[in-house]
Amino acid sequence: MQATVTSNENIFGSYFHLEVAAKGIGRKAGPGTFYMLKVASGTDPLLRRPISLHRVVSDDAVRFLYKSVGRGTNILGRLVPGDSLDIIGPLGNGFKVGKSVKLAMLVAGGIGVAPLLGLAEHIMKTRTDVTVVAFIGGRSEEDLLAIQEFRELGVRMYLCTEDGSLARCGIVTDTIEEYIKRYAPSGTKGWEMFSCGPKGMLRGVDAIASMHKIKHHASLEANMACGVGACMGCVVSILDRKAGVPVYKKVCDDGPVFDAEDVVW
Amino acid sequence: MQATVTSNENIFGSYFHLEVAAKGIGRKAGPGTFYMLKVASGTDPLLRRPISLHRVVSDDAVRFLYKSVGRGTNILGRLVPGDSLDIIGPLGNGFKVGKSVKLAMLVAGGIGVAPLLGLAEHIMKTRTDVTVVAFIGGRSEEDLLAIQEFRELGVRMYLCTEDGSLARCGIVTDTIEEYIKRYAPSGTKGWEMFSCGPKGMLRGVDAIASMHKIKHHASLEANMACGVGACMGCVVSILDRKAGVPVYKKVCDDGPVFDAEDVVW
Amino acid sequence: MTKRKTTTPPEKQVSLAVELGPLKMKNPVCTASGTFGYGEEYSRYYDLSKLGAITVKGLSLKPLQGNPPPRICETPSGMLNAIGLQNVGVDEFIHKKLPFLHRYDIKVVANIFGNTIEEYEAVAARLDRAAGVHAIEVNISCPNVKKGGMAFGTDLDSTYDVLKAVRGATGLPVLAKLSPNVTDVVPFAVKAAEAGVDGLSLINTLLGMSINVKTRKPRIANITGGLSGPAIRPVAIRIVYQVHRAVGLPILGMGGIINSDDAIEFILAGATAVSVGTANFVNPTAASDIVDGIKKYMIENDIADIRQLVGKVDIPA
Amino acid sequence: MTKRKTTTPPEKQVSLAVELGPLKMKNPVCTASGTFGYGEEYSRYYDLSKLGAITVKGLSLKPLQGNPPPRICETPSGMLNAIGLQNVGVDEFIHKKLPFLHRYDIKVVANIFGNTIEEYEAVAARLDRAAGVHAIEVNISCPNVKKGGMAFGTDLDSTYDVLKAVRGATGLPVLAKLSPNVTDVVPFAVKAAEAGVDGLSLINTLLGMSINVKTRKPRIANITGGLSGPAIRPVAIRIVYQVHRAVGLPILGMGGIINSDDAIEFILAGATAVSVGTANFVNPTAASDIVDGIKKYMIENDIADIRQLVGKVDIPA
Ligand SMILES: Cc1cc2nc3c(=O)[nH]c(=O)nc-3n(C[C@H](O)[C@H](O)[C@H](O)COP(=O)(O)OP(=O)(O)OC[C@H]3O[C@@H](n4cnc5c(N)ncnc54)[C@H](O)[C@@H]3O)c2cc1C
Ligand SMILES: Cc1cc2nc3c(=O)[nH]c(=O)nc-3n(C[C@H](O)[C@H](O)[C@H](O)COP(=O)(O)OP(=O)(O)OC[C@H]3O[C@@H](n4cnc5c(N)ncnc54)[C@H](O)[C@@H]3O)c2cc1C
Ligand SMILES: Cc1cc2nc3c(=O)[nH]c(=O)nc-3n(C[C@H](O)[C@H](O)[C@H](O)COP(=O)(O)O)c2cc1C
Ligand SMILES: Cc1cc2nc3c(=O)[nH]c(=O)nc-3n(C[C@H](O)[C@H](O)[C@H](O)COP(=O)(O)O)c2cc1C
Ligand code: FES
Ligand code: FES
Repeated sequence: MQATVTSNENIFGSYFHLEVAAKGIGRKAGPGTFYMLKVASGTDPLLRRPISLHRVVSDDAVRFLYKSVGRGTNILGRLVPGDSLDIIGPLGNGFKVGKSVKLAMLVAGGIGVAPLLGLAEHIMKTRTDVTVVAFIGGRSEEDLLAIQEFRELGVRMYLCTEDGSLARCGIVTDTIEEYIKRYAPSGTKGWEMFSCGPKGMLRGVDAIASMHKIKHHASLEANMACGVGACMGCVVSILDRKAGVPVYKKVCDDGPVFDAEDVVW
Repeated sequence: MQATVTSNENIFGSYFHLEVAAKGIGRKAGPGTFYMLKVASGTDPLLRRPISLHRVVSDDAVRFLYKSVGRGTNILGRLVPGDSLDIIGPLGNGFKVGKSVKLAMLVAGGIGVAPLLGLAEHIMKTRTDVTVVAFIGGRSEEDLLAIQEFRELGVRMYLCTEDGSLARCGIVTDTIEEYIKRYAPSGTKGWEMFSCGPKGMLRGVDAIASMHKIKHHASLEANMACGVGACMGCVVSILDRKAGVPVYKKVCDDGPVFDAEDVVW
Repeated sequence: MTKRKTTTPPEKQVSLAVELGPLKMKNPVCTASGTFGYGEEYSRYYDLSKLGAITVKGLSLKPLQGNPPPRICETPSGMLNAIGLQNVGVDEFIHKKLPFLHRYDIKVVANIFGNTIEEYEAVAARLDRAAGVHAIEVNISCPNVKKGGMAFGTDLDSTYDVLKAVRGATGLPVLAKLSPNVTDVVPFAVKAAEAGVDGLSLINTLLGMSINVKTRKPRIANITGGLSGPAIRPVAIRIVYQVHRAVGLPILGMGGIINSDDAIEFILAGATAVSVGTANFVNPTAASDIVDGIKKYMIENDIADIRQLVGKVDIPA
Repeated sequence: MTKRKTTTPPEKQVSLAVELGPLKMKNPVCTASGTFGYGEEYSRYYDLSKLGAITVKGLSLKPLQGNPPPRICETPSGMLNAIGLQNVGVDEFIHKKLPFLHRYDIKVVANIFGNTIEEYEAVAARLDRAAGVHAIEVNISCPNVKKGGMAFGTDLDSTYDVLKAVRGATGLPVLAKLSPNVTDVVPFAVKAAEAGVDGLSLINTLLGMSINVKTRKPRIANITGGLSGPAIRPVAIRIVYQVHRAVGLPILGMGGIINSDDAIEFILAGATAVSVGTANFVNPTAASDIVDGIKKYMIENDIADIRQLVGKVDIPA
């Protein structure tokens, strides 16, 4: 569908907020779903780029948070309001917040925070019975994103940076472990983790989740061609519980969110 | 070289004026030379597009007149002031106005008028001994370009449109023949033609020129890859007078202006 | 009796129907194997009945897991893939995937492959009995699997043997999908004709590779992969042209078709019908848009029947 | 004696020198035949001494007119050309074009071709005696001429015979430019090695075609042409990788190199040096920029000697 860029703001460093409008674009967009963006009209770059829903603005507008890291996202960075952008989506399963959840632990590494803000917002709006806490890590001060928005939502945050330039010096697993040490003794029943970030981080988070028997929903990334389940290009190895063997599942279609316990890291 | 777009105006229909600035870009630009423009930064479209010098604005700025006809020129049409544009040139031999010229007959078909305005300007500035007349033809009223500029220069014009929507109904060869019928009886000594336009038109013009023994300089077009004489991609068949046989000459390097008498049409 | 005058001219009627041998399609647009799943994925974007045919992902006798990721990467105006023919297997296809396609007025081409001639034969035989399969496309040109695939397609005798076996196993129209990764496709096309196939699918992907200079690793885990997309179109057009001149079989042309002009380019080169592959990924409605675009081209250029254009590239004497 | 402390570290020294067999180049960047004229054209854009070598337009015994226009057209991320090897002939090259190159501290590779083995031999012999020619690249892979060119390069025996003849006619380093338009380049590389060449140039253009759907005519007069540019890079990388693994000869890699990352991709795949072709048209300073970019990559990645990277793509066990 042809969306119209309503704003594209370089928030700092290589991070941008992009807001687009198109009839119905936000209607069925659940937290953790994503869109495929065609950044240029020619055949180079050829493929669409997957970008997560950051925030639903309205039925007809959504917001993205993206990092300019290569050719495609660099071109995105040059969009100006009024430009037209070819988008498909929302795609993917998104985060599902089960009935029994009491504490939603959102775990973000760097740009991985993108889908988690929308998740927080969604939970706050639809589930007053759930407490949301966010563990946000990044390389440096400027890689801690969406802090202001989480604050406005009233989400309690645990921040850390690898270089110590802001908040705690360390990685996000440290802050989670500390949190657990502090609060788990009174029980982790109803605790679930929702994470997005670099693979190494997700694996580390999952080790903690398993140890403490906390259900962990991880949003994964993969190179994508179609984004709709047709090409089989984006698979990850996931344990098939019934068969007891790993099978290839599609990140675009079966995911991007998987039960982290089943992911063959 | 990286030039900066200072204006890019859709004058009407699919015609645009593009003005760019870069140190020295206009310095050595003779009338009839051209530039190679890289319209997009990626690899598609890959090759540069040749566009003639329309007018020298200053040592550091030139103006183009172009028609949006396909992928590359469509992309050009989207440039806005401040954009950067990768340009090489001026390239090619350009029009040479010999010492003995008394009457310069400029003959343009459609967008072929682009290099001729600069030629008129050049002659008026450097050769007070030469009279300039322009024969300008186009499909329809809106394809008669640069009329205003020629008028400001004080160039006498003979206009025609194929559909009769403006001026005479007919093709440019008709107006030339009429002109010759009227003025040639008092001699065509010192008359030379300078033409640019579709191949069919150039050939028609050349037939008249030969008949009346008027020297005819025609600016030709060809698909180009390099624009600098390295690829041999842009050749046209030109009679080698010494050898008496046609040889392939490069439009970019040996041309784009050729002695029309030698062109193997 | 006086004839009635029509005051407004009726919308021009153009005929898009084509025949790939015995396979009749209402228009020349098909989707390429491996780029359209089993149809369901793109049915959300338009009514599949719009298309002439769809070709489903390559089917093998048993389900296959395919290659480890990363399986794809982008290249200039193209992409590499080494899916490794992950698929549900022919039986599950017939029982779980095929019924969905029954809803549509569309021809279904089942793309097949195997590690041995017997496997090809067995898959073809099962599809022969399945309701709603209209043709079999035999992939002997997949660059991404060790055995089978390209090993068959780059040897003249194996090409003949596989195709002959499949021909014997089914009464359905059989298309041979030949490898472009050979010095000259024509002798393979001749062999395919001798084996009795009804048409040729040209081309499969070119064998390629890409290395990430930061990590110094191949960009896809399989090291090499198949190059598809607009980048390869000039190679595909050349092969379709060469084969069409040399061999009498109808051709299903593919390789880098993005829009209707590209489709017409293939038809002019000699393709009777075309398959849209990588373009589906870029634009989910690509194949449907191409049907519309071909119709428009025909109306604008006064082509009453698309078959008039097949092979009609204007070669100066 | 106390050692002096350096307070600022000296600029890192990196070595870019490479050897293509006996051909020593101060850096691995060369220009591809047919894309750099005879050097003069691009000397306006930078000092040619910056480059490791230049390869000049293919030379034949007699001057050649080449193919009729149109000779080139653009394709997605690439271009087709059918220049048909227009050139001034070997004698005029030696007398009129070569002296210009004497001004530069650069290796000159003369690309040659012929219609017969004898012609190849004769051209090589003349160049052998010319001052300032440092190597001969034997083109047996041009897709744009009827005789010679690809006809030699797609037949194993002819490949051997031509190369052997050239080898016998000159003491200069000889590079064989093989055709990518074959099922498997490796046997050709083996033949070339047997014929005693010093290195391999890979790849020449892929055979392609394009049709203008408005005029329904081929976009180039020769009907088919050679596909070059980024579009073909994945194919070129794959071939360089395959040949490097199989054959001991040093490789001059080319095909779609646009920037220094692309050049390094070829080196990692197994090229000792690289040629920049179509990129010169897009950006006249491309080859020079690539020298700078390689140096930068080496400094950033702590590569002291570019030869350390040759073939060092990291293939997981
Ligand atoms: C489901 C999903 C959601 C995502 N959400 C966001 C988001 O909200 N914000 C954001 O900044 N980024 C997000 N990403 C990552 C984003 O897609 C990549 O950063 C982007 O594709 C890079 O493209 P490029 O052309 O700039 O980089 P290049 O490195 O030039 O891209 C080359 C190719 O690799 C692919 N690629 C490169 N990095 C990635 C990656 N991390 N994941 C998938 N493909 C990649 C590109 O799509 C392209 O095909 C998401 C990825 C996925 C899979
Ligand atoms: C020396 C010279 C000077 C020119 N000056 C002007 C000018 O001042 N104003 C102007 O509007 N046009 C001029 N042209 C024509 C202009 O170059 C083409 O209109 C333009 O290249 C079309 O590109 P496209 O991508 O829009 O069209 P497409 O048709 O999509 O182009 C496809 C390919 O064909 C080439 N091509 C298409 N048409 C032409 C053509 N007429 N001449 C050469 N190559 C072509 C393109 O460069 C491109 O490589 C000139 C051409 C030449 C050779
Ligand atoms: C992701 C992907 C998967 C493919 N899988 C198959 C396959 O299973 N069987 C087959 O015969 N061809 C397969 N192909 C090849 C396509 O059917 C087609 O021949 C090729 O991609 C060229 O067309 P295109 O450039 O339009 O994509 C696949 C191509 C892609 C890109
Ligand atoms: C216009 C043009 C002319 C060429 N002429 C020759 C030639 O004369 N001899 C030759 O061996 N290769 C010739 N080639 C092939 C190139 O040297 C090179 O192998 C090929 O273009 C791939 O590299 P690229 O993609 O960087 O251009 C030519 C290529 C082009 C584009
Ligand atoms: S991206 Fe195509 S199946 Fe997931
Ligand atoms: S465009 Fe390359 S020689 Fe003229």
